[in-house]
Amino acid sequence: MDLELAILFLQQGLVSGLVIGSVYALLALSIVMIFKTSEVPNFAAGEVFMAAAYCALFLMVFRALPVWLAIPLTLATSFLVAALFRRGVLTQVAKASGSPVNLVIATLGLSYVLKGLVRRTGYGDTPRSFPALVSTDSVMIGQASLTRLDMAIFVAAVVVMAAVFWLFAYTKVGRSMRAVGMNPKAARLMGVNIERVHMLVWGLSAVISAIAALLIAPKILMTAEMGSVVTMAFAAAIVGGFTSLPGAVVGGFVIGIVENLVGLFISSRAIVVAPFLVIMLVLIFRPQGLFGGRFAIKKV
Amino acid sequence: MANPLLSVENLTISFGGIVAVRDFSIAVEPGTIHALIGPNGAGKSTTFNCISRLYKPNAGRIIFDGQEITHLPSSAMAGLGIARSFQNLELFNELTVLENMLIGAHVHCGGSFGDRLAAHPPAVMREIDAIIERTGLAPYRETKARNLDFGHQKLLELARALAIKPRLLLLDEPAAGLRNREIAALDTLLTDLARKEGLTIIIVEHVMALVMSISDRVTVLNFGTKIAEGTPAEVKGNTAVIEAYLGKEVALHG
Amino acid sequence: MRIFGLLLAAIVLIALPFFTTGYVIYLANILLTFTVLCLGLHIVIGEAGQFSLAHAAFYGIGIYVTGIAGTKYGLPFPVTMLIGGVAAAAVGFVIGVIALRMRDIYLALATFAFGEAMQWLFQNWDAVTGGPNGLRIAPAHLFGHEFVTDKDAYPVVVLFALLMIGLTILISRARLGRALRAVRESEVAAQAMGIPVQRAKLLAFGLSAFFAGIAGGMFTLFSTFIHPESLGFSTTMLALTMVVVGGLGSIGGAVGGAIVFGLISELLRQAPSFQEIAYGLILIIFMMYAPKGLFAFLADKFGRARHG
Amino acid sequence: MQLSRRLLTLAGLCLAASGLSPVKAQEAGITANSIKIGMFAPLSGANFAYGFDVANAAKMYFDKINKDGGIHGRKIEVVLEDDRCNANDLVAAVKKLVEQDQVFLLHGGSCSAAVVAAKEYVVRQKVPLVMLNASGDGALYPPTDYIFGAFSISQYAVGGAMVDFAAKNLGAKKIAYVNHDDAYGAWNLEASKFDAEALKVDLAVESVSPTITDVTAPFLKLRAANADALVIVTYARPAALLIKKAAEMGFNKPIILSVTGTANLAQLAQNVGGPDALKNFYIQEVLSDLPGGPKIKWVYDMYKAAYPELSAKAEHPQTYMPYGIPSAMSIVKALQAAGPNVTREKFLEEMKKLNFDSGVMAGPVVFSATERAANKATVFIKYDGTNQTMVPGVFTSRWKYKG
Repeated sequence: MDLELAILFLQQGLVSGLVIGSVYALLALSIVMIFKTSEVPNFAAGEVFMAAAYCALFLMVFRALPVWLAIPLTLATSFLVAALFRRGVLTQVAKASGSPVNLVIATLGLSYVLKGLVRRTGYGDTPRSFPALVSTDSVMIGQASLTRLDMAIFVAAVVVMAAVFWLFAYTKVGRSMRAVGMNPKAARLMGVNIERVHMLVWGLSAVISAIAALLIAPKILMTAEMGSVVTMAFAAAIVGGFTSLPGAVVGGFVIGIVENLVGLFISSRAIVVAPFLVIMLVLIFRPQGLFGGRFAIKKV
Repeated sequence: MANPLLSVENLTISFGGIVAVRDFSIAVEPGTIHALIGPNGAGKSTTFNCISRLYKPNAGRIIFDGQEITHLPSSAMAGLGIARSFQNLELFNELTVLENMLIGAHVHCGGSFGDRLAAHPPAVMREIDAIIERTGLAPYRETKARNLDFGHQKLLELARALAIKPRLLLLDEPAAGLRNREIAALDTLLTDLARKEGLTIIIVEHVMALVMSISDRVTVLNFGTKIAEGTPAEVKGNTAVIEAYLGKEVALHG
Repeated sequence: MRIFGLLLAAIVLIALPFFTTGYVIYLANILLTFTVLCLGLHIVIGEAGQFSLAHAAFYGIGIYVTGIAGTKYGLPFPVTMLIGGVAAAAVGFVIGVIALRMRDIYLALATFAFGEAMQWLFQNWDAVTGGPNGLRIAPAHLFGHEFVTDKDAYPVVVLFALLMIGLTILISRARLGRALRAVRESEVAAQAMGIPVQRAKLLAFGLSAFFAGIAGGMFTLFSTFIHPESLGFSTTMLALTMVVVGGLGSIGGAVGGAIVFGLISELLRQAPSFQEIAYGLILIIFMMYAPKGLFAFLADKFGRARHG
Repeated sequence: MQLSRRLLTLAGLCLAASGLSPVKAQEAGITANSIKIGMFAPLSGANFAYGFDVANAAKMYFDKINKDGGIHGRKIEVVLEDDRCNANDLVAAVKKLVEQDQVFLLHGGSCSAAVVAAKEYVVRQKVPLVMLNASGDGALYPPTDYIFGAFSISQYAVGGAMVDFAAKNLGAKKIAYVNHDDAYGAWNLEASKFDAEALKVDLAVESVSPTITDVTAPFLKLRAANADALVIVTYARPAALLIKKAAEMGFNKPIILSVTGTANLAQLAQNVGGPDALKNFYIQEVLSDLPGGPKIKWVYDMYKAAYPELSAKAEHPQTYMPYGIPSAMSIVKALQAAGPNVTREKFLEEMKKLNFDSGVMAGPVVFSATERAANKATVFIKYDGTNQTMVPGVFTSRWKYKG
């Protein structure tokens, strides 16, 4: 591996890492949003991501709806399904026992149901490509080559992240979401309708996953198993501290870049294990992750 | 002052710059009840948690029965015979009253290998049942802690601490939220424990009636420093104490 | 009431090999192995309240170490299984020292990452684990007798399953069990009662890994081909689901959950196109209407004395 | 009816009522007028596409045989189990078929790594196992008396033939080779290295995980090895990603895709972003004709006739459907040759003598005293996104099993 090649690999690794990392960041955001407000790690995030992609594919390819109609419809359906799942199922589970283990198992149940439904349509078996809305001819940045689709993915992802931050920081809805996350009892006293906020958060999180799916589907091809990319998003969320939105974004880029660099400089077989090693390293040195809040001493 | 069971010397505790307790010292005689009082935020609970080794002090020493315990972990306290109760109830909610008590007697169940394995080691059971009887929890022996009413939960806190068979009992606002009838019962119980059985008690409390009735000595804290100490009567008349509680003007015209 | 239940179970266990086919015995072996695996999870999550998601990794260590000890070094069965259990417990302790500095969700995520990294190691350490091709191990043997068929292995599997259930009951009733439950309920209060909380959590972690290692050893009794594919997160989640659906916090729940839920997923094999949806719905419905698990649900409904 | 009967047996276990095990027939699975065959394939989950229609193809062939009078007057009765394409479930299915359903022979396995798990049990029980379309090389070497497989293709042959074709037809001196880090990958790589050495060609290898999402890293390393040809021996999704990346990065050397990656050619052209990614592109095929071509049209017609409602669905027949025929043919031929009072031993003897051309696969089904892999011949087709042209000649691997 001479120096000149190493520099090429480095540039390409960074560029590709940022592109795939931006999608991991979006997914990580959707996971952290739910965890911040309801202490539930959403193990169905991958399947929501997959089901949204198939919903869009179904509308666009098999119902031949125009793009400007299919995408909003997909986002709306994702929002509805997630909000209904929160309202119909998780509220009852929380009321029934409220222990986090039960809530996690309920989200696991959702992931199996979604995977089963998509597979029953029969479209989940052979890999399918999603019509790319942006051309895929390549562009050079330094020595790294990139397609216009990649750049579109990166830009769109950053825009969505900015929108989420804006919503959380400056809007009334965002403030009520953060309040519910910090102290549900107090938020209720301030007149915040807890249930409505949870539905909103789950719906919004599904919309973000759907957007991530629409961005990445043309690039990574669709199968019923594409939800497995969520493991990378979980890694990103953990690295970022699992309770911080900016952390999730940084975590996403870190995992995307590490995945590429490990593939380039160590071995392709190690790509799969890289995120788990990153998680263990981060948690050993910073148990609360890069951006996570410090451990509050338990007030006795 | 004969040799004290517990002496705290120049204790200073600060949380990131804010000094909660500054250069605080007390000495507690064996078999006496020593009350720590003062307005909210005076540093009572902080001192209490530091004595029970939950917090690490920035400076100062804590000596129990001649042995320095400043740097021991809080899990070592029960072994030395120091027991504590919690201000806002840290019961084992999903477990029954009996099991809460058995865990209280944890340090006494380690005798022989047989004791370690037994679900109900006989010797320990006798002592626990005595305490259960004494604190009036007998009817609730098999009830889960979370199903008890507030009064009985407070009693269980105390009973569980007594199961350690302590030489020093640290009580953090045991009377808070209790009705008068329950406070009276607590009064007789604590005085019997101290007077008849020689148990040393340090109590942090706001219910002045109880403090004045059972305490041998009272220490008053305000803004983290000791402003008065003495018998209940002495402390009652002390202007600095009144001022700390009721503010300046009243003291002038009073 | 519970005595009747135990008696019935004993009759079934003894009668099974004489009246049913090898397939049913194979199923029984798998269910009993999963019972021991679930007991391990019961100790670390049910008793000590530490949310560990690395269980399949310790199960894998148990299988590989037992298999290799038997095949390469020719050691007799129960010895190989104990070595497997101890090896898994040792790794459990090491990981516990690091992971137990973290709490709740971070502990779950750190153990999840460790479990996935271990599965990658099983998949790629070709020299030792045979990598993706899987590893063929010699049948377990004891005093010259080789355990080849399922019916050979069955009595030993039952023996060790009962031993491990007994051990779990022993631990749960003993001082250690109470200490673990105290840590689960309130660490600060447990500390005040003289319980060294970190050491108790570490012990729970090591014990749970030991149980998983023993379950791995039991697996090598009736199966001589090990494939890393079944030693990842899906197996951990299956065991966790069994413990939660059975009833988190009760031994009867862990054992019952393993048997009942293990049968459900075998029955679902008969309805291929629906099984994923059915499995998902079962989880959701249980979590909504039987949060304390199947056995608590049955006990409340029929007023029988509670299990465990 | 069949489903509820099975449920009853297993429910029996739940209620702890111990159902009596059926009395031993004089030869398991054989009655005066029926031969019971126990079939297993992935009927659900991620690998549904690799086995579902392959099992249907085998079943429809047996139905045709039954209509033509069966075998020596006996009808073939099939019991089908879902093996979920994983080791534990496959072994459970096999044990149920052998001990609960008392089948005469086992006919199943589309997932190689899982079917290898059943080898020990099958050999011990002395039950014949004829695989469906799994290459299952792990269970074929060393050869046993009871297991026959690789009716689609042996993975060793897949890898070796690709290198053979790239070196001989495309004159490649340096080959970039991408495979998976799973059992398939290990077997095809072993033979490829063997052939590469024989042909004095060097191999740059990248092993990737089947769930890889970003192929930039492995592709760049292969390009850096400036190979004359890119040989892709992966499943369909990673293969399409690699071809697309090659087009994006202006890779203009020939690309050869193995049979494991050609899930659905029309879909492939779409997945790689259009025909210009396939300017210099070959696919490896094991069927005797182009998919849907004249020689194997009868298979697709039989499928439409046997499964009208299935063939109406978009995804059916699945790509690997015809691979179910040669194994079914072999079973029927061996049963016929074994005569009216057939036993497992006679059936196995006849299987070892088989040497016939199924008309469906590129090469004949050839077994012998030491050979258990049916098909080792592959053909190559130049594919530009719309039409396919067969490259003359049959390609295989020099790799031989050394005992």
